[in-house]
Amino acid sequence: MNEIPLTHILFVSTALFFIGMYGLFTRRNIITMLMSIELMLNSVNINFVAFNKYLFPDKLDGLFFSLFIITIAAAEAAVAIAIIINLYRSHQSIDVDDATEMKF
Amino acid sequence: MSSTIFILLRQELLLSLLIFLLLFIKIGKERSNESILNIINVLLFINLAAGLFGSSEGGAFNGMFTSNAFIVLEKNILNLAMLLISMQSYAWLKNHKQLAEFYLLLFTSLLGMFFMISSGNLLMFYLGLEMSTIPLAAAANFDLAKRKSSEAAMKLILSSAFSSGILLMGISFLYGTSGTLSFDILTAHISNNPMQLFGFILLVSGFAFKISAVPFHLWTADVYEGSPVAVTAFLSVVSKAAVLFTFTSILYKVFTPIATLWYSVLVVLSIATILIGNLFALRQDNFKRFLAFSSIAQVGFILIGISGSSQAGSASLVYFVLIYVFSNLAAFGVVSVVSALAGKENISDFKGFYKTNPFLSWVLTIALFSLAGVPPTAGFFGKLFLMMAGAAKDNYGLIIFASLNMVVSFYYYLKVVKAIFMEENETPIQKLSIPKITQLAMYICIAGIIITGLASLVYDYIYSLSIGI
Amino acid sequence: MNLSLLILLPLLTALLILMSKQLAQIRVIGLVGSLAQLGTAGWLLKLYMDQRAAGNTATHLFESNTVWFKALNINYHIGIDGISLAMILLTSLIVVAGILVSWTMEKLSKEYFFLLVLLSMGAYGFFISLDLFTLFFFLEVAVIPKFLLIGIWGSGKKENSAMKLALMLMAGSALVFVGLMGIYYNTHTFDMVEIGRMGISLGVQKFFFPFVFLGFGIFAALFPFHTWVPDGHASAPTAASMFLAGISMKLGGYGCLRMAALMPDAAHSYSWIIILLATIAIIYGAFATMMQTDLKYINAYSSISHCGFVILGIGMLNKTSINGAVIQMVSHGLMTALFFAAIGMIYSRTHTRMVAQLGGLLKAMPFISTVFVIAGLCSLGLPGFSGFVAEMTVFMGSWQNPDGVYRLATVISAASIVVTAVYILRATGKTIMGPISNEHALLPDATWNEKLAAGLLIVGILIIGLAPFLINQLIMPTTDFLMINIDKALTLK
Amino acid sequence: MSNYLYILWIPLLPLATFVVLGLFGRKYFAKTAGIIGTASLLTSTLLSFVAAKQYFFVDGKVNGVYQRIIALKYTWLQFSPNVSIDMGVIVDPISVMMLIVVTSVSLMVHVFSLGYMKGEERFATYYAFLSLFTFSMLGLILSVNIFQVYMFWELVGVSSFLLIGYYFNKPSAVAASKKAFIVTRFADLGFLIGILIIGFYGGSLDIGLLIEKFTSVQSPEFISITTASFLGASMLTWGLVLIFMGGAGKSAMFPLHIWLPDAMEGPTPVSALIHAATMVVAGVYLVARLFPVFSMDEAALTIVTYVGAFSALLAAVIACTQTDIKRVLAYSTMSQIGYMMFALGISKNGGESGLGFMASMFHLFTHAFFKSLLFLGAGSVIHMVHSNEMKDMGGLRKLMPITHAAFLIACLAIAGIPPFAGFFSKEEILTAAFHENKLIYGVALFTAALTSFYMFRLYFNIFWSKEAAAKAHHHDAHSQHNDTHDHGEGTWTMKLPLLILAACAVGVGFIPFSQFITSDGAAIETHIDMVFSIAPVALSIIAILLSASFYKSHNAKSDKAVAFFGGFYRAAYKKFYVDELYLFITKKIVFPLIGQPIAWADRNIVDGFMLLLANTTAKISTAIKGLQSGKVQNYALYFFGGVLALSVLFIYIWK
Repeated sequence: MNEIPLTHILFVSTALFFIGMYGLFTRRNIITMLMSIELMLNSVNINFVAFNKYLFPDKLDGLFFSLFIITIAAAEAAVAIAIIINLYRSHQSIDVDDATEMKF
Repeated sequence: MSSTIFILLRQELLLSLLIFLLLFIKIGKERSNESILNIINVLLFINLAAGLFGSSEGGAFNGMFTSNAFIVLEKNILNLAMLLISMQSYAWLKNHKQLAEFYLLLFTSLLGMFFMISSGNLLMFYLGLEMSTIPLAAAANFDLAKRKSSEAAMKLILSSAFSSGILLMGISFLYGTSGTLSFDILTAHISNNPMQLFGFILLVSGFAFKISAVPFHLWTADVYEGSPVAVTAFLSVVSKAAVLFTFTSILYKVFTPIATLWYSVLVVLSIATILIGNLFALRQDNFKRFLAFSSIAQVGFILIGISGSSQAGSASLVYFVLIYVFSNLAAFGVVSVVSALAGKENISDFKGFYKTNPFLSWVLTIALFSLAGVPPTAGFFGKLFLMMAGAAKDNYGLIIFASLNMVVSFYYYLKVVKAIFMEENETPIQKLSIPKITQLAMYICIAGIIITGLASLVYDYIYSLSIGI
Repeated sequence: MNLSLLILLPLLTALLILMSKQLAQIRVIGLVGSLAQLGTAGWLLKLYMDQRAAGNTATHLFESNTVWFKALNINYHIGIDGISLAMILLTSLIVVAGILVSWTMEKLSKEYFFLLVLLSMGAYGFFISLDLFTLFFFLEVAVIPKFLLIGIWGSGKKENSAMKLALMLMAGSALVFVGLMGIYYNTHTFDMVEIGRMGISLGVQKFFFPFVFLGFGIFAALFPFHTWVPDGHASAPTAASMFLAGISMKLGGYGCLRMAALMPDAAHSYSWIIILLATIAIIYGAFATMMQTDLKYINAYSSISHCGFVILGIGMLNKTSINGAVIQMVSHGLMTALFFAAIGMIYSRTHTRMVAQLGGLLKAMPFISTVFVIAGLCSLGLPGFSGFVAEMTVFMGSWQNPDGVYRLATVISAASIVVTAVYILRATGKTIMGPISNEHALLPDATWNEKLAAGLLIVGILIIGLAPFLINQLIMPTTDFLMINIDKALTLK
Repeated sequence: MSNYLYILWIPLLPLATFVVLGLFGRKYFAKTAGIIGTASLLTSTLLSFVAAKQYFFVDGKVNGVYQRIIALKYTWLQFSPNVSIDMGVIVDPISVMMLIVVTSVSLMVHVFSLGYMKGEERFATYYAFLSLFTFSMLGLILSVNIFQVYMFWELVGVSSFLLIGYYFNKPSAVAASKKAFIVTRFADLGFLIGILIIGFYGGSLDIGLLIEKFTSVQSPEFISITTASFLGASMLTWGLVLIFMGGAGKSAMFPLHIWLPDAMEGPTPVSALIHAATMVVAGVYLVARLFPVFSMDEAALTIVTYVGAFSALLAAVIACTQTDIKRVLAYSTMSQIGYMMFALGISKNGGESGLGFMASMFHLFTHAFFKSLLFLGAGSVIHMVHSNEMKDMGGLRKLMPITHAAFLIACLAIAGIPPFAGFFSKEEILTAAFHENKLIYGVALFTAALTSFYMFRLYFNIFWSKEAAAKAHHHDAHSQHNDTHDHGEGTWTMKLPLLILAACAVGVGFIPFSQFITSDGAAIETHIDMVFSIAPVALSIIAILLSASFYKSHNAKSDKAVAFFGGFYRAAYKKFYVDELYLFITKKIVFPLIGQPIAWADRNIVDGFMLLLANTTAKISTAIKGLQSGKVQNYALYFFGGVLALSVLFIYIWK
């Protein structure tokens, strides 16, 4: 079976990254926004793994980095969810546009 | 595994010890807040003191963790800031149920910063960064009841997550083009490779977000306004300072080959930051928001200093940060006392403040003068040295722009002074009784503001430690 | 003698004032402190004269140079020459007078005196420093006290005036700072003496001179940037007006002079602009004064006109004119302080400064009226008072320059003496002379402190006016030296 | 050359008096001030006579020529190595002559004022000011340095200002004092610039040096100043004309004369001293002082001549129409000074042709006495009638015989009737004019006739003209009533000066003036040519008779004359509208067209610009506040925008 070139993978990851970004910009539901961010992070993971596998197979920096990213992302998500819950308590909504009290 | 590693990591270890102690206090039997606060302050003081003794040069975990006198100094400054913040938030925490958690969060974040500052590796740097950011998002939400607080936390966590996404993208590009994560090796691989440059851009954007440089600053004001004063102070002083230190060291250490490129980036950023920061600060009435924008403008000046990319540059950066710690924390101290005891956070509430609280008024005034850069306060020297460092590049347009913007910034700082001293108010803030320890903190700040500037040995010491390109 | 004493004395006084409790204590400390300053200044004069008599031909005496910020080659380098000594004497005299005039200041008296003394400290530091950085440092030290003094104790739309003043002065110092940066990065030192020795390359001078000169010019009420003067002076409390016009405007003039001496080529090539602005300031200020109806505004605008002479003298760049500029600085300082003191005394009694509402005060308060008239006569350049000496020296100096344009400038500025006469006599005729209104008829005359203050200033004015050779003796050698440098620079081209 | 240093005391004594009275007068010498002032002045008068005797008769003459002696010279203010203001004492014929005039007239006035100003509230201040004036005038006379002249010039001006404004709560007095000061100040501007020019080219301010340099045609200074020219006139002309402008201002020459009549608001003795005898002749003295230099420049002298002549004529015409006796005297003063001026103008330097110079000085000398006499006489009249208006007077000759006699003598003197003093000096002037310039001679002659006409119009209106007598009696009774201590003519202190001055008015004409004071110091022979004198004297007598027929007894003749002249009379009565012209220029042009626009522009344009800056900043900051929308998604969007911007920047700078 023939090798998939790195560029393809990078293309996927980039696409994923911008999809995530688009989601972040457009979705009003904070949870969804969080998920979009996760998408972005995952695209980064793909990058790391791909780079590691294709360019520098002798060392494992990339893999480790992606592992750490996953972990951190989890932690981030946990805190974020907690905050969102609290936001819901105070605002009775998790629509991002309802939380625009502070401006200008 | 020799014992040197303990000396090398002593500040981090101490801090972790503190964190564990806090956990024990939390699960241990019920104590009065006062006693806990006193214990913590004492511990923090020890923590600060420990940093001052025994300089340490070298690295650990094969280069992931590096340390030297300069880095130790930076960490000490952060410790000092932490101590002052905790002393000043006494009045607020005195009757707050979850004060242990509060300290847990801040300490964890501080620990993260330490690792970030002395990181020798992109991975370590990233870990430190996140470790310092995520707890802060929680801390921003510390007033669980307040709507603004949760909104602020939401904004912080979302945008910081986004920015770390961007940052990581950048790091991945750097990794992809150089195949390494450790700074020392990376330097050798830095070239004009466009992908690498794009990665660098993303990395810089991540930094710019953390130090809230325009146009990556927009979260700042809202978060500052929403979160409790103590957290705001921490955000505006400690976290900003830490990121600045790291940013400078990475720029100077790692990206030296493309210095000319990032010089122009810094110039553009600083111009935008000063301008926007000033223009927004002009209109603010909420004190925290006002300080947020003013601190954005300050960052602009700091960027000018960094752009000098010389020994004087990094020295003036650290020097300014030290002064900034004193001045900004003095201001925040007054604000936190007022908001804790009188529940007022607007500049217009400070009208006629001098009649009722002369001491606080003077502290605030001196702090503001220092922020504005009026002699004989230290802020004057700080700002001037930053600009001098920047002027070394013979880019006088930038200097002219900056010095004229200083005039604008004078306007809004003096506006507060005007409110305090000159304007009448039918419902002035009543006479406040300040906790002794907070008072002490304020005295320390004032002393710092006066001495750090006039006593040149401070600057000379920093200069002797600092390194340029 | 150690010049730092001039900074330490006010500092000490200020601290003591902060510690002291009630008004009586504060003002006594203030008075003693200011008298100590005056004494020191006088003693300094004596030592200086002795040194000169002993044949010490060094440009600066009592020089001391200690490293301040080693890394940046910033030194605390102090020393005085004739010009700075003259300024120091002026300052000390005005400080004493100002303290005396504000003897009965009840509102926040501690802060008031503290700020006054702080301001004077800034002035002393400015005049003694030979290092551009310290110069700049003290220049800005002197700004903020003004803001507070006007804003807190002022009258009328004080906040705006204070803000305007502070911002314009800060803009001035910002310009100065840019210039200093330029000088620093092209000479790698802030030391004026050193820079004077090594000189600055022409291009650098050409580029940075406008910054510093305009910057200091704003302090000295140079024509388009003078608008802080009327409002500031008018809103300020009496002593603050005295300090403002008597001391802080001199900071500007002194700075301009130093800068012109530091960058002679640029000063020479821009001189026509300087002279143009100065001439405009002189005649324009005079005419604007003619139209004022508020005594303080009258004096403020006349200050613009008079400070124009200082700039003119500097712009003409020859020995006599620079001498004149310096004498004019001292003279204007004393005279305008006296004027403000008199106005303050009148205002504190009649509670109005409007010329139209006053009249015939000579009947009710002969002393104050006499002071007022003396100040007026001095400012219209009557022989026997300092104004005459100063203006005539400036005229003689500027006439030296055979260029037609400069001649014209001289004639126009000379014409201002007529306009001055007009507005001074209008003010005097309307307030001091003429019939007195009933509610003013029984007002009390000056109290001892006011008499003392006015007396001091008048003595100063008379000394210069009757025996100008004394001040000449003090200034001449210094101007000679300045001119040597300037001429050298100019002949090199 | 013997020592004249003691002359220094002549000005210093009045100065001391001024200081003492000025500082402590109000408290301690409220009553005795007059005595003190008079005593000190008496001393200086005696001193000046001693000086005169020593100079003229003992050692002033060296082989037939009176020397210029510099008794003292002290560098007061050094401008540059050779240009400096020196304070000094110059002793030469004219300065000594002026010493006599000033001190003696001033002494008379001091004595007169003892009675006249009695009971004034600010008695001490009055004497302090008198002493100040005397000091400044003496200083002016003794100046060795042209700048010293200027300084005392200003001081004289200010003391005159103070004395005119002595009744400070009288608005008219205040206005007059202001006018006097400002007008003369304007003239002094010319003087100052003249000094600058002369000083610049002469390379010195010392009068002696200047004369030396500018009188020798070869000297480089002279060449440079005559070759340098501006608007077609040589710099020398400019300098001298501007200096003369100063002189004209002080001496009330047309068109700078407008202040003099108003100056009569001051106390009458002051008018006698300042505005008749001493200060107003300062201009003449100035020209005389620099006469050698003037004589080198034809143009300047011509201007002096014609200005003088015209002023003489104009003033005489106006004087015929005025009804305020002091104003009449003021205009006659102006006219007489015009005489002196053109006498100088037509003169040459040195020898017989210097007759005009000598004549002018002579007339200055005699005029001082009879004119101050006239003023003091008028003063005692006013003192009694409490009015300046002719219509309130009349038939006073019986009530105040001494005054009447003195006044008559003075009138005869000024009318130039032999053997009174005025005759001799006027004769000299006319002779000089006759030889130099026929036109001027004609004018002079006509003016002389006018002079005697209006003087006697004054005389008759005051002392004869029966109708008004009753009114006068009533006034007399009135004055009797409110001050009982003296009768109508005032105390002996007021009479004594009249007598002395009358004696002078008769006597001084016989002094062989040309022996002492000439343009070059060498004596010249003058003789009164009877044939020549016929014309002027006859004219004067006719004029006197005419005015007698008009005014001796009240009748309609004068009204007819008025009607005959019609418009011209009205114009003259209105002083030919010169005042109105000045008012128009100041009130309608300077204030609204220069002052107000500038004041407005300063507030609205210059200051407005600063305000604009501030406001624009504020506007911008409100305009961009939308940036901070509060929507976290926008923040992220801007973040991304920033990233893109940075990338663009990189692409831009990336090589």
